[in-house]
This record gives sequence, structure tokens and C-alpha cells, in this order.
Amino acid sequence: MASSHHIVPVKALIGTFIALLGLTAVTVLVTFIDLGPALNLVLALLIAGIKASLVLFVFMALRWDSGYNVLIVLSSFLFIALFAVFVIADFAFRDSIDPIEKQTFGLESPVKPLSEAHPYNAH
Amino acid sequence: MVHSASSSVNFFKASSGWRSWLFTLDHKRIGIMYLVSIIIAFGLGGLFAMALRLELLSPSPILFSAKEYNQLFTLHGAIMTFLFIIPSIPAALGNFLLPIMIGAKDFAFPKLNLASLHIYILGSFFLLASLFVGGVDTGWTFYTPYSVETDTSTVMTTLGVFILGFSSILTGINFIVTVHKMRVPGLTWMRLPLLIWALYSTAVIQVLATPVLAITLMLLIVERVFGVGIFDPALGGDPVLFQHFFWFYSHPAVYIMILPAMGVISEIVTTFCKKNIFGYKIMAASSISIAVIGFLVWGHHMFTSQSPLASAIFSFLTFFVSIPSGIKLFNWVATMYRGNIDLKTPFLYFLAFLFLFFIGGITGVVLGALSLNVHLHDTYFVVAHFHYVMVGGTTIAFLGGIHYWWPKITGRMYSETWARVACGLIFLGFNMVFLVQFFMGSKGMPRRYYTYLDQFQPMHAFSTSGTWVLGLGFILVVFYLIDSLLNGEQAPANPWGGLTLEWRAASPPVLENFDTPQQVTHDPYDYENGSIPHA
Amino acid sequence: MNESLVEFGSLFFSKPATAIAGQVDSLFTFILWVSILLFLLVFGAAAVFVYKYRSKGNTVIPKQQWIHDNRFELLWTVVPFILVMIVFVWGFKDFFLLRVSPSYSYEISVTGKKWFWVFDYPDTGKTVMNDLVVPVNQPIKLIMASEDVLHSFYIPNMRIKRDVIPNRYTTLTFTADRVGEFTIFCTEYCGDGHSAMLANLKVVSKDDFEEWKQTGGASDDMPLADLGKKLYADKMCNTCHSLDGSPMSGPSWKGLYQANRELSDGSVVVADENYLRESIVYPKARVVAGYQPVMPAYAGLLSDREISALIEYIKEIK
Amino acid sequence: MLKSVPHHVAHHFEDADQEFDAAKIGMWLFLAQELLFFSALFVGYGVFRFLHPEMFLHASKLLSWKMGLVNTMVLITSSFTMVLAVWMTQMNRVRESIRLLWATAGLAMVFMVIKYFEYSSKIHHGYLPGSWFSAADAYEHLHLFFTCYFLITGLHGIHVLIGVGLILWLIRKSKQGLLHKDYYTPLEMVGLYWHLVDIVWIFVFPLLYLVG
Repeated sequence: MASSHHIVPVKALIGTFIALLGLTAVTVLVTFIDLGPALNLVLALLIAGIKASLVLFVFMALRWDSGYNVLIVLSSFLFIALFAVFVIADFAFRDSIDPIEKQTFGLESPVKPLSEAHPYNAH
Repeated sequence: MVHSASSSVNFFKASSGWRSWLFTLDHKRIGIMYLVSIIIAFGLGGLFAMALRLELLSPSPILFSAKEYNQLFTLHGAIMTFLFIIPSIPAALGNFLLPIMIGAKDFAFPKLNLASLHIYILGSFFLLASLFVGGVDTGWTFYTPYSVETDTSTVMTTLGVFILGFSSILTGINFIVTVHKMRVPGLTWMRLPLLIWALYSTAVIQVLATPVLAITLMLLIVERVFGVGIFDPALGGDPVLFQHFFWFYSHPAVYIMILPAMGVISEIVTTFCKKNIFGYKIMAASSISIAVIGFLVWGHHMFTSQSPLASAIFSFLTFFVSIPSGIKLFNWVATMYRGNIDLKTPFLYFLAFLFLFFIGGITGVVLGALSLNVHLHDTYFVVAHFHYVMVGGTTIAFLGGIHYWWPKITGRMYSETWARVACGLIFLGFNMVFLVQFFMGSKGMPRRYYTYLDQFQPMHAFSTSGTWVLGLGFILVVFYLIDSLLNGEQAPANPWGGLTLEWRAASPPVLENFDTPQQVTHDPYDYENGSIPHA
Repeated sequence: MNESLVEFGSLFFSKPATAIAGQVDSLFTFILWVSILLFLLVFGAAAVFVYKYRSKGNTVIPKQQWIHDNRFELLWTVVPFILVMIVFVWGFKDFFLLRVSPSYSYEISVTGKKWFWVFDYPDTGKTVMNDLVVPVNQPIKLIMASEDVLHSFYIPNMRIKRDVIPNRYTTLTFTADRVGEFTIFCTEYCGDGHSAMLANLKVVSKDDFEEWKQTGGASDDMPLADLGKKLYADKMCNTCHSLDGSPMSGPSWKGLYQANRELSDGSVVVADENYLRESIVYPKARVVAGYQPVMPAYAGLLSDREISALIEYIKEIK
Repeated sequence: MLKSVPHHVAHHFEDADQEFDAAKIGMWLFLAQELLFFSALFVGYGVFRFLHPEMFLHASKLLSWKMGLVNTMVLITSSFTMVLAVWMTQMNRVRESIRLLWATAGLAMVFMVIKYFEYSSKIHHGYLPGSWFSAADAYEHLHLFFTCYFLITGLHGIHVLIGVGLILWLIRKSKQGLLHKDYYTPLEMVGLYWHLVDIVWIFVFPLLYLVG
């Protein structure tokens, strides 16, 4: 196994540092352009993601590190993403089918009214 | 340095005095201390269980008040989960065996390993201290808002569990690194014993899921002490969010409990059939896939509280876990085909495991079905199901493992006759306690009930009587194992004819496990080509 | 008297009371029979192997070991997969059928509190405790919320259950297809009175239901003290108040009438009719020393006659 | 030049490379669990932001984005000085490395001081979590934003303080000559930790201070 000592060239470090500062400025700037809340959030997360990857791959030297360490980081980000998506999905679709009958999954209640002139048809 | 120059001394005799145990860096001594601690925890949790069942002998109150009963089942659950099952196979047997089975001298981080033990002991003190400062009556799940407003000492208990979490995380990190970096030459990934694969998968869950439990309990403490409102409906928070957080850890934790058990079972079945395992690769892969899929199914604990869409997704994903579990079951049976089957005690535990795990697994499929889950959720059906998996699965495998490696750990043989009797009693008693709970649950008997409708009494009484048989079985095990320590005959290095590396070591192993450097040239269970050590 | 959930001669499930409940059970029957078949296959094989290949006291290593066979491994990956997918689709379908309620459902609001259930009938303004009365063959929609901690509303005969959550409405729907009296449980652990948080579901014919809505089934002719005794059990007073002097979550009723009560602020009050009435309607106003102010207010939940009945009953317990 | 003390490989390892690789995998696993430790807070944030989007928009304006921006710059710079400190030790320029470590610790303290001013302004206005919230405002559940704010930045702040402690420990070790080009594992590990603290902040900044 090759030794994982790797000395990152100092130029790459300086370049990354400048890029990080630049991207920070970009994040602030895009906030002041109104693209709608969803797009703004996506853009902010995208820039943050790029910045985090720069730190991970250059400052933390993941680019030159063993594949397993990359896997650890990627899988933890993946699990966090799934965690967030599932939980928020739950909140988004709460009680979504209860009030609606036919629209959801083409379902219809198995119960048929005894007669059209139903005493409780008030609702 | 604790280690002496002469490495060929048996690790029990290498040094003496309580300091040589409490501050040892030897993974074997740490494993034994874990073993002793978890057996004490199991005894305590078991006593609580017996008391609970005794109260349930009658539909109306007989022994305890409602509050005492609620504290009893909470502590039974918390102790059994956090102090017994989660550390049982990984921390106790895993600690002792993992380095030996990969031919290493020790874990990659022996000091971290010792720290995990100390953290475990500290956490246990906090958890048990809650007994003396007002008890805790929230159930082991600590659901909000009840856990926020109850007047019992929730903070003390959750702090204990929080601390225990770090013990689990550090153990997990240590296991993964050790498997990666400390294997002997020739021991490739595809030659790892299946117990190591299982422990490795378990460690992945421990590292990636436990921190979520830690932060969840931290938030619960903050909520209770400061009222920050994140889980408090009165402040706009959401109690169901707590359930998501809690189960994001606690569902994978179920696999922390069962995966190592599956590993132990694989070791036992090969040795006592003198057969290579059927489908090694798919067995290893199924451990990893159970660990990964296990992260995606936590919502199946919440079918009655979350959105229908989330329920549907989680139910769908839940069924994927059943596939690798099923493969394992079929492969174990296939391994027996044309073997040379030696019906010693560990193999009897294997058969018991097979039976009980089958029932636990099938009832898991029943509970995974959305429509049935709505009816069965929070009834005795669920109680019976998870006891079949955790007791019938993990605890039985743990006992099988104890019997299998007992000669290796202690250097003594135990009484085969008494061991078989105890195995039979435990199997019988366990089924008496829990089989009837499936019937009760399907008829609607809710769990965590202090009093119940009279019509359920015959079934409850039968269940309670089973606890006495089960308890007798466990007491018998303790007795003949202590007897074996005192009077048992010397164990040979390889009493069962096992093929994996630990059987090359002496019984009990020497200080740094092996006198000579080891080399691996065959698959772990290749009985046809490999030679049985010390045969 | 509620229908018993346990029947002689049946191992699983209680007698269904909705059409869909029977459908839910049939999935269980399907899984049960498939697993019995699977059980016989797996354990039949295991038993044969144990018997046939048991060691005859030698340590011979079996030759030509069967260690791998793609066909078999594929078989027991694919077949279980198909089976569990059938179970998933089946369960999924019934789950949604259990959830949807027709637009003409009769709505009843349900409130869970420690430790009883309150049912409000919005069309009549009627409020009852622990006794849910519904007409047969009429889709019912329960709109549920909790006032304190989590509860869960469970009718075993209908195979339905849903968590009842504070500050949020959840719904539950069912259509009883036969007349009868059924048990309702709380299945989400909610504290000391959890197992006593029972309610009754009375499914009646449409005519009886109309009549009940008019009269409320109130027992005008019952002597007050007898009515109080009935209410003591029906309204779950027994969860927190004993009759034998032993303290539970609340003070015992034994010898309570005209006794001197020391309050949490140190003052002393005589437990006369007015104090007892206030303690039922607004219990937090004057709490006896040594007890937590946990009792919910019964204002609006009990009629004047019912309050008087309870006070009469308390007078009788000496 | 400081005198360097040779490092002894622990007895159960074969060589220094094995020891180093083991430490590194261990560290990455530790960082993974740190990420998941923070994850629940971010998921909670996501849920409440999803439920109350306008309130979050309004609430983030109550935070000073300028202070947040300065803090982001400070933390990124400290990450840069940290990585340079590691580089200097790799080049065996331990004195420079120590100076850079001091710079890192100093920047971390600057971060905490700015944080202190932010916190005291929020406390002054009553923008506090849950039941402590006392400001008068248009939005019903405004306090939930501050619950998220204080929990996330609080936990992050604790991590910064732990980082400062670790950096001071490294300075001491370096001065004793224990860290040099042949052995700098602790330095590299603390570096990784410090960058992770930076990464968390990189997400905190836009999510809390710059909501649309």
C-alpha cells in the first residue's frame, strides 16, 4: 500500500483560499438577486457544496487520499441527504390523502351510500 | 508499558491486581470486563422483566403502582437495549475475538478501546442512577412531549444513554480501522471470517447512526431544561420530529443487535458441520447490504403518526431488508447439507436461533405490510416480534457464541449435559413467554398496559409462567459456567475443530495473541484444503 | 358489555366489524399460509440434514463440499422478493382504503386527554365522554387532536389506529357493518393512566342513533348516587381517585365529604358541595397539598345533573 | 531550529505508515460521525423552514449578515493558516508552523468574540429560543428560527472552542520538538478537525444569514 503522506503544493492551497473567499462573496451577492425562494436556496446550497468540496479535496487532501476515506465522507453526506429528504417529505405530505378521495392514486372508498338521499349528506 | 517482555504468557496470568484489569490495554481483558458488565446488566434487566410479568399475572394491580410499573418497563427496555444487546456481541465477544480472528496483536487504538469501556461504565452509572433519583417512566423511546413533561428524572437517563452512545461510536471506529489496517498477510477481504464481516457492518452503523441518537437526546435534554420548543407542540415544535430523529438511529440499531448474531451463527454452523459456508460472498455482501438498507427504513416505526406517502415509501424499503436476511437463513440450512454435523451445545443454539429467527423474520414481514401494521402497531404482536428477533435471535446467538468460545476465552470446558439441558429450557421458556403474545397482540392487546381486560388473563398468565422456565434456564447457565471456571477440565486449543485464526491461538490466548507470526493461505472455512489447527 | 376480543377457537384477530377489516385479515392469512409452507420446506430440510448427516463420532471432513450454486442462490433471492412485493402491494392498497373517507362521511371530533376521550358531535353540539355512539353502515370520520401528550386511538375490531397529536389534527375513518359494542384503546403510552384510557364504541341502528341524539341516552330516572357510581367508572374518575383511601394521582374519595382539606398554598378548606363542584369543573383552582395539578377541567363535559350525581356518590363513600 | 524528538511506533503496529494510515481512517470516521452529529440540527432547520418559509425569510433579516460574512472570512482564513501550518511542518519549518498555529487560534478567538457580540445583541432584543423569546413580532413562531440559530451556532461554537484547545496543545507539542517532518500525525488530524468545523460554518452562513 502506498503511503498516504502527500504534501499538497502550496500553490494549490493559496488558489483554494482565494477561490473560497471569492465564492463567499458570490453567495452574498446572489442573495440580493431575487430568484424566488426555491432557486435561491438551491443556489446557496450549491455554492456551499462547492466550497465544502474545495475544503475537503484540497485543504483536507482528500483528492490524494485513499478511496475508502472518500467513500466515508460521501456516504455520510448521502445519509444526511436521505435523512433530510425523507423527513421533509413526511412533513410535506402529511394528511394529503385524507380529505381527497378520488384524486389520490385513483382510490375510491369501498363504501357506497345506501341511498342517494342520505341523511348525513350535509357536508 | 503494561506489556511484559515475555509474550508467551497466558493473558490472565500476565499481570495481576485490579489496576492491571481496569487500566489494561489488552483487548482480551477489556472484552472480559465488557462481558462481566453486560451479564450483570442482563441479570438486572431480566429481573425487571420477571417483575413486570408477575404484575401482569392479574388484570388488576397486585404488586406495583402504575408509576412503578411504568418505571419497570422503561428500565427493562433501556437496560436491555443500551447496556445489554447493543454491546453484547460487538463489545464483549467482538473485543475479545476480532483482533485474534484477523491475526493482529491488538486493536489499532488500544487506548481508545479502554476509553470506550470506561465511557460505557460511566454511562451505565448515569442510566442506573436514575433509579435512585426518581426513576424514569417514559418508555425506552423517550417520546416527546411526555418525556418533556413527566416529573421523573428523564435527564439523568438520557444523559446516560448519550454517554453510552460515545462508547458505541468509539468501538465502531476502532473496529473499522482495525479490520482495514491490522489484518495478517494473506488475509484478504474475501478471506475474512463472516463474524468479522458482520462486526464490520455493525461498526459502520455504530459510527454513522449513533451520533444522531446523541444529538437527539441532547436536544431532548435542552428541550426539557431550557424549553427551546423544537419538540414542544405548544411552542410550534413537533413531537413527530423527535420520532424521526430517534428512529433514524434506533432502527439501524436493530441491525447493530442482529448482524453480529448472524456472524456468530455463521461461525458455529461451519465449525460443527465441518463444512465451508454455502455462498460466502453473498453472505458477506448481505451483511453490508443489511447495514446500508437498515438506514433507509426507520419510518416503519411511525406508520400511525407520519404521512401516508412516507409510510408507503418506508414500507416498500422495509421489504428489501428481508431479502438479505432470508438469503442468510437459506444459506445456513444449505451449509448443513452433506456435512458432518456434531450436535454440541453451540450447534443446538444454532438450531434454536434458526427456528426463532424464522418466526421473528416472518412476523417482521407481517408488520412491514402497511394495512396489518396499522392494526398491530403498539400491540403485543410487536412486543413478541422484537423479542423473537432480539432474544430469540441475538441473545440465543450470544449464548451460542459464549459456549462456542468459552474454552478459548477461559481455557476451561463446561458440562455438555447441563449446557444442553439449559439450552432446552431457554428455548422452551422463551416460546412459552412470547408465542402467546402474538395471539394476544393480534386480538388487540396494547403494549405498555399496567392493567388489562379480564378476557386476556389466561394468555397473560401463561406468558408469565414461561418467564420462570426461561429464568431457570439462565440461572442454570450461570451455575455451570461458574462451575466450569472453578472445576472445569483444561480446554485444548481447538476443542471443536474450528478453522479460523482464533483456534490457532492457545486457550486462553497469550498476551499478544500468537507466539509466532501468522499467515493465511486459504478461505476461512475451506475445510477441504485448509488444515485444522492443533488437530 | 363490550364484545370480547378473545374468542374461543380462533388464534389470531378479533371478529371484524367493518368490511375492510376482513380484507386486512386475509393478507395475514396469506402470509401465514405461505410461511407455514416455507417453514415446512426449510425446517423439513434442516431436520433431514441433522438426522442424515449427524456425526457418527468421527471427525471426517466431508469431501466435495457444496459451497456455491448460483441457481439456488438466485432462487432464494428472487422468490422471496416476489412474495414480499405481493405483500407490499396488498398492504399498500388496503392501507389507503383504510385511510380514505368518502365526502359524505359523518364527522365526529375526538379529543384525547390524560386519561379519557371526549367525543363532540358538531351537528348537534353534543359532547360525550368515553362513549362513542355511531350509526351502522355510515362512514364515520373522526377528526382527532390531543390536549396534552401523544395518544393513539385504536379500535381493534375495525383494524384502525392513528396517533392523536397535540396541536395537529389527524383523522380516522371507518364504516361499521354490524351493530354491537366494541372496545377502544389508547395505544400510545401516555403516563400512569395509559392502560385505563379505554372508551366504548356503540354501533347502533340509524333509528336508535337519531333517538340517541335527541335524548343522549341520559338516565333521567336513575337515582343520583347510582348515576354517580356509574359515572365514576365511565368517566374514568377511577384512574386517579380511589375509593379505599389509598392515594393515586389524585386524592381518594373516601371520607372526602365535609373533610378539612389543606391546599397547596397552605390554606384549609372544607370539602363541601361547592368545593367539590369547583374541583370537578375547574380542578386547578384549589389543589390539595401534595398533589400535582394534573386533573383536566370537566367544564362542559358533564351536565349539571351528572355533577350533582358525582357529588352525591362522593357523599356516600365514608 | 527546534530539536526534533524521534517518534516511536506503537508496539502493535508493523511500521509508521500502518500507524499513520490507521490514524487517518480513524479520523475520517470520527469526522463522519461529527457530520451526522450536526445533521439532525440541519434536518430540524429544514423542517421548520419548510413549514414557515416567510417567517424564516423575515427572521434571517434580524441577523447581521455583515457579522456573518466577517466571521465566514475569519474562519476560512483560519483554515488556510491551519493548512499552511501543516505544510510548514512537512517542510520541517517548525517555527513558522508554530506562528501559523498561533494565528489560527487567534482567528478562532476573533470568531468567538464576534459571536459574543452577535449573541448579546440577540439576547438584548429578546430574540431567544422557545419560551425565552420576548421580542414583539409579527410572526407567530419566530422563536423557532432562533431555536435553530442558537442550537446550530452554539454547537458549532463549542466545536470552535475545542479546536482552540487542541491547537494550543499542538503548539506545546511542537515547541517540545515532538512534531516534525517525520511525524506530524496529531497536527494533521487536528487540521482535519479544524477544516470540518469550517465546512459546517460554510453551510451555516447561507442557511441562517442569507435566506433569499
